[in-house]
Amino acid sequence: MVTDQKNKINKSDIHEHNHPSVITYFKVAMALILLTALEIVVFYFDWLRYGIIPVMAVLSIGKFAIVVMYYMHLKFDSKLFTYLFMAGLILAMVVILCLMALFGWFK
Amino acid sequence: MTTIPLKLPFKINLSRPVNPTGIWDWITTTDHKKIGVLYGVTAFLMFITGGIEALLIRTQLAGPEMKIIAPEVYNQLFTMHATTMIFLGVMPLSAAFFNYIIPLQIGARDVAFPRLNAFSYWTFLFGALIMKSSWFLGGSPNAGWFGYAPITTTTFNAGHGIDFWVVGLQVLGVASLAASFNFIVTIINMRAPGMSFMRLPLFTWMTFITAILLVLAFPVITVALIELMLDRTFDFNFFNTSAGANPLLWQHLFWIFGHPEVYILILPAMGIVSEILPTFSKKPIFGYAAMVLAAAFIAFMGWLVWSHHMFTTGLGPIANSVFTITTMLIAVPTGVKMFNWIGTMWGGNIEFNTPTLFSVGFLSMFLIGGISGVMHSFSASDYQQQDTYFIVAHLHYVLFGGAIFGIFGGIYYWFPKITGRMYDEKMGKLNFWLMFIGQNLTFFPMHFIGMQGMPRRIFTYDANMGWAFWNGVETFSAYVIAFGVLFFMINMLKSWGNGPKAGDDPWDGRTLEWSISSPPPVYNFLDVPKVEALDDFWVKKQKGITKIKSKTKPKDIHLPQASYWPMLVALGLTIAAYGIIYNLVVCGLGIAMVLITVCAWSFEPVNEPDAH
Amino acid sequence: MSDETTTGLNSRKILMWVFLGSDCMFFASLIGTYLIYKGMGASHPGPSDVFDIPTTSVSTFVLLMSSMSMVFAYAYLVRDNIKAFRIWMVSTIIMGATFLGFQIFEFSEFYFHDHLSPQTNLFGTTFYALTGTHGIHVTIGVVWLGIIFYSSLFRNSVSSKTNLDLDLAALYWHFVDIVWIVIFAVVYLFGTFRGFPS
Amino acid sequence: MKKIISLSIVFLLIVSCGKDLPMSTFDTYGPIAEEQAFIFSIIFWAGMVVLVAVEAAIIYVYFKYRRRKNSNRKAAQFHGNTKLEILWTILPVVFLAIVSVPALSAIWNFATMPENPAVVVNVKGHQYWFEFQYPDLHVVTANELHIPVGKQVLINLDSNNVLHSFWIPKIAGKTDIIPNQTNQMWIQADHTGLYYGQCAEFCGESHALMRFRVIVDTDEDFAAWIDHQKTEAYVPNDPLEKEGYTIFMSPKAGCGGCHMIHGSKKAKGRIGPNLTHVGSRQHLAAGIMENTQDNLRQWIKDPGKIKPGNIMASQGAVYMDPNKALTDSEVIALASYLQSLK
Repeated sequence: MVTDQKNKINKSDIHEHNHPSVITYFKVAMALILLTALEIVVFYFDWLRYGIIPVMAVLSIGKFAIVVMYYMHLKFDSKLFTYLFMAGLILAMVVILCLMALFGWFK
Repeated sequence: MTTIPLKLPFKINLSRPVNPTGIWDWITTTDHKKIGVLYGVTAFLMFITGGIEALLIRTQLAGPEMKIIAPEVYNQLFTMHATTMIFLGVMPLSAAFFNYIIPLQIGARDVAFPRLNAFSYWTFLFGALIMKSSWFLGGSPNAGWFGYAPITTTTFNAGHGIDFWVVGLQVLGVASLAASFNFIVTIINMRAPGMSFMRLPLFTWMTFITAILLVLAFPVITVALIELMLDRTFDFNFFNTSAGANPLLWQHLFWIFGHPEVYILILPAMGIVSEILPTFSKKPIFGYAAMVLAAAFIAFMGWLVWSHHMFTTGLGPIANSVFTITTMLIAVPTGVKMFNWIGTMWGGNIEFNTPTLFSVGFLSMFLIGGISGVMHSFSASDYQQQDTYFIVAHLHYVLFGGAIFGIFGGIYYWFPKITGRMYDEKMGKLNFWLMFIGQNLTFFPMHFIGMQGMPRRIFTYDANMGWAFWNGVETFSAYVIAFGVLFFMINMLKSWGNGPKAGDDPWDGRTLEWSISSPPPVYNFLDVPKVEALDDFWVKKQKGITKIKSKTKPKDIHLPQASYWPMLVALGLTIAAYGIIYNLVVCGLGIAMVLITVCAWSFEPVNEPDAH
Repeated sequence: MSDETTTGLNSRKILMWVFLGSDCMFFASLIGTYLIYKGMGASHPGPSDVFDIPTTSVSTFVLLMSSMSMVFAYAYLVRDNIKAFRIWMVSTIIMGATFLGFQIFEFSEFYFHDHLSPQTNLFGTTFYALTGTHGIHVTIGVVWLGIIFYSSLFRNSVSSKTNLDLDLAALYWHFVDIVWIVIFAVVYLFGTFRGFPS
Repeated sequence: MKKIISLSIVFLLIVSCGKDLPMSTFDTYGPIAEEQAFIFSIIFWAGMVVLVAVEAAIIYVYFKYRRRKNSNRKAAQFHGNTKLEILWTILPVVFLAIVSVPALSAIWNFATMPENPAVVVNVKGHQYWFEFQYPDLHVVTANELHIPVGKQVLINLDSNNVLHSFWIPKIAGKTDIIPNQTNQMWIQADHTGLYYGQCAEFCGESHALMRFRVIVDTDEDFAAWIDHQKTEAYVPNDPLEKEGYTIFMSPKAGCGGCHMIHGSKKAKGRIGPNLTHVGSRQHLAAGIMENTQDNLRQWIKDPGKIKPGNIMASQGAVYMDPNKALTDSEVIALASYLQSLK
């Protein structure tokens, strides 16, 4: 079913020796759970007021980053993948921030 | 004919086309050259329909208070003219060059995903047909190619015209995205050994930058179109002003896409000119690295200027100042490119033929468009120019005098490679001069009447406004352009069949496509070339290294095989698109067809292991 | 066609990353729309009228865990441990489907109980469009993983040699997960945080 | 400043041959349009210098280095010149930095609204006409904007339908009219007279026919005009006008459902233009024709023919229902009544 062509994979594609072990994946998952729990706890700290924005941003970006680095292997793979993805990601953030500025979010 | 039974959850047995002939060859082909020709011919036909729409517009405006075309039809005409020229004309004409030329320039036997390439073509064709079928199905879209909300909502536009526009553009977006994904990967991953990024021909570079711009810009317009589609079909509130929506949302999303789109239109033409000028000047391009950096900088800045299309929408002085400055900055890398082209010709031995005429025409016309662009980058004076014929003049200098001149130059330049025959030089020159004179007499007076207060998108004007004389001149000259294009068509048709044999390297070319026979064999390169320098072919010719006898036999080269699936997936998309307009059940069937055919596609090997 | 590529990287994997970069812009436009319209139009029902953070926290947790399960499946496939691979695949698919179940529950709750439909107000419009698009992404992911699992079960055609097929699906799956991380923070948590001065 | 502007007009005079150009952006009559034309003239002349120089370079190079027959000249082989390239990168930056100073200051000048405007006007964009409300003076009119000469006028722009754009080329550049977002601009006219305006943002089928006039009055004329606008509508005595009045107010024709005639009890609509003093206006149907008996009759007879897609033609009872259609004599009566509303 899956074809011959697809079977011919370049050696460089199999990085299992580079890839982290199952234990590492599990640790990452624990970190993700911890960060999510922190998010939910912080969510009930009403006294943070606007301070919640940086706190939440740090926590979410942390989760985002470790998923991308470990689960999506960007930390171990070719830098090219990082560049291609980051081009879209950074531009996406710039566009959202520009739009928020234009619609008076930071006044 | 070998049959490959596909055991799938849903039991499909379709034999794979093996060495199909005639029309089935064209329908199932995955050869980038054939797809390139299909793209080019289809896009050119669309360009003609867009031209006819333009002539009708100009005819109505020939004099004051004319009543040749009804206002509603006029609005549909200018909407379709712009939509056609941008999405069905210039973009796919550029894509035709990407398809045909890029693998040849980087020394590849095909693109990275041949079937995706075929899919891109069929989606483009069907998208174009969806768009154009609106003329026969109750009227075309009538809100301008920019489709500013809320005039596109059902409250103000109940007919189906806008629906055709919404789904048509989405289908065309899928086509463009598929092609761009393909070319990004192809240019990254299919380069011949030694073809490093800084040895890529400039046309390949411009394609690469264009494709990156496109994959980042099209999602934005797709979201905007989906939002509008949800509004129109399911009564969402994105642009429903009575629910408190702000119509500027559309304008922002549209121009976040729309400004990079402008560079998507012009960068390929810049790339073509950057191939033609060194070839015929017999000189290397002046400042190769600067040319690449300038283009990259233009592409990057293209994301930070979009609100200059919206200076009059009340963004406030801070936003207007910021976007004025960023817009002005784009003039700098554009200037660098202009000077480098002049530097390329300097001291050269320039052949005076049709491709160079179009290229030099490109430089001089694009310069005018660029300067008028700087004029309205100043938001303070743009308050007077926004939505007047001054802008119409500017954009036609950039897109007609720029992009179209570049593309026509490219067609003449690569015609001998693609067909193996030489075009008629005299008729080519006649074509150029008619288009050049027509272009200037049509679009230059628009600067005057724009500053004299004539707004865009008006189907009539009063005699006492003083705009009548130049409008008459413009209409006359628009027909001169049409005659120029007519001579182009005659030239192409005549030369394709009966032109003198061109030979493999008629221009004493610099890049790899000239090192193979004309037209290129199906496998492109018998031996994948080893690249050692920028303009490798030229350098090797200078060193006296000519063709080496190859030991590879053509039959040993594995080529991507024909497939039905790309066309069938595109067909499914088309059915879904019509379903959105007329009947959601049909839409569901179309989506189901897409899912099934995509699965079948992914289970079909690129090459059958046992087939050659 | 030669298997050798210029960069030595697999073309399909490059394609996947370019697609994910492009999809970032897709979600950016939707999130941008949501943020622009936040607080505009009729304010009720609004985020704090409809969201139930504990429920959504659970579904967020499920999606995060499905990502972990996904990497496990991949790790075992690479080591040719097909049995473990299948177990983790099933678990990933079930967790993905559970997330979708939560979303359907949530939508019907909002729709029938809180009377929030896409037609109600700008919040309804932007919320359903954003989370619905994400839900469609998850659905496609579940179907994709399902097809790979089917191939492994009935066609025995999945092995460490074909790990790239799974790798691509996994990349997509994790991407859908990280998009949810952003949506959860921006839409749910910021939407109902009571500390913002009103 | 005027001199610089007029210099740039020289080039336009060549092409316009002294023709009357009622919407020319060079022929300015107010400080805003003047500053906009001044900014344009700066970039225009700067652009001309670049244009001529570079075009000359392109043509020179193309002809000078063309391939000649029977010549063995070889092309010079060089790849670039770093010094030159840096030079032609930095020169434009400096050039643009200089010209941007007046341009940026002008942006702030236009955006700073007058603190004590002489008049405030709320402009409402409709498909396809302009409504002018003077909130402080309690006057509502349509398509003909009266302002006092030499005074700052604050304009609030709003729409309850699609986008429009408010533009008086000789007095000020345009600002868009956007639903759910009230934009502001200010204008000032330094000479009395009649000026042309037009909607500049595509707004539908008859976008081209959405025009208006600005009448700049002396202070006395403006005050008199305001006083007159405040009065109630004329009540007709002439039999023909009276007949028109009866038709206008009749439920069968239903004109009053959309149109306001101040002082009458039956005409209280706010959808169409306020007709209280329609007879005193110089033009009809958003500035597309003179206000004459004949034009008015044509307009009342078939507004959809004169201005396709307008709401009166598509929703007015007398145009939708053939049984209610106006006879020629009714049209004549209506026209004479409306003309009497001076």
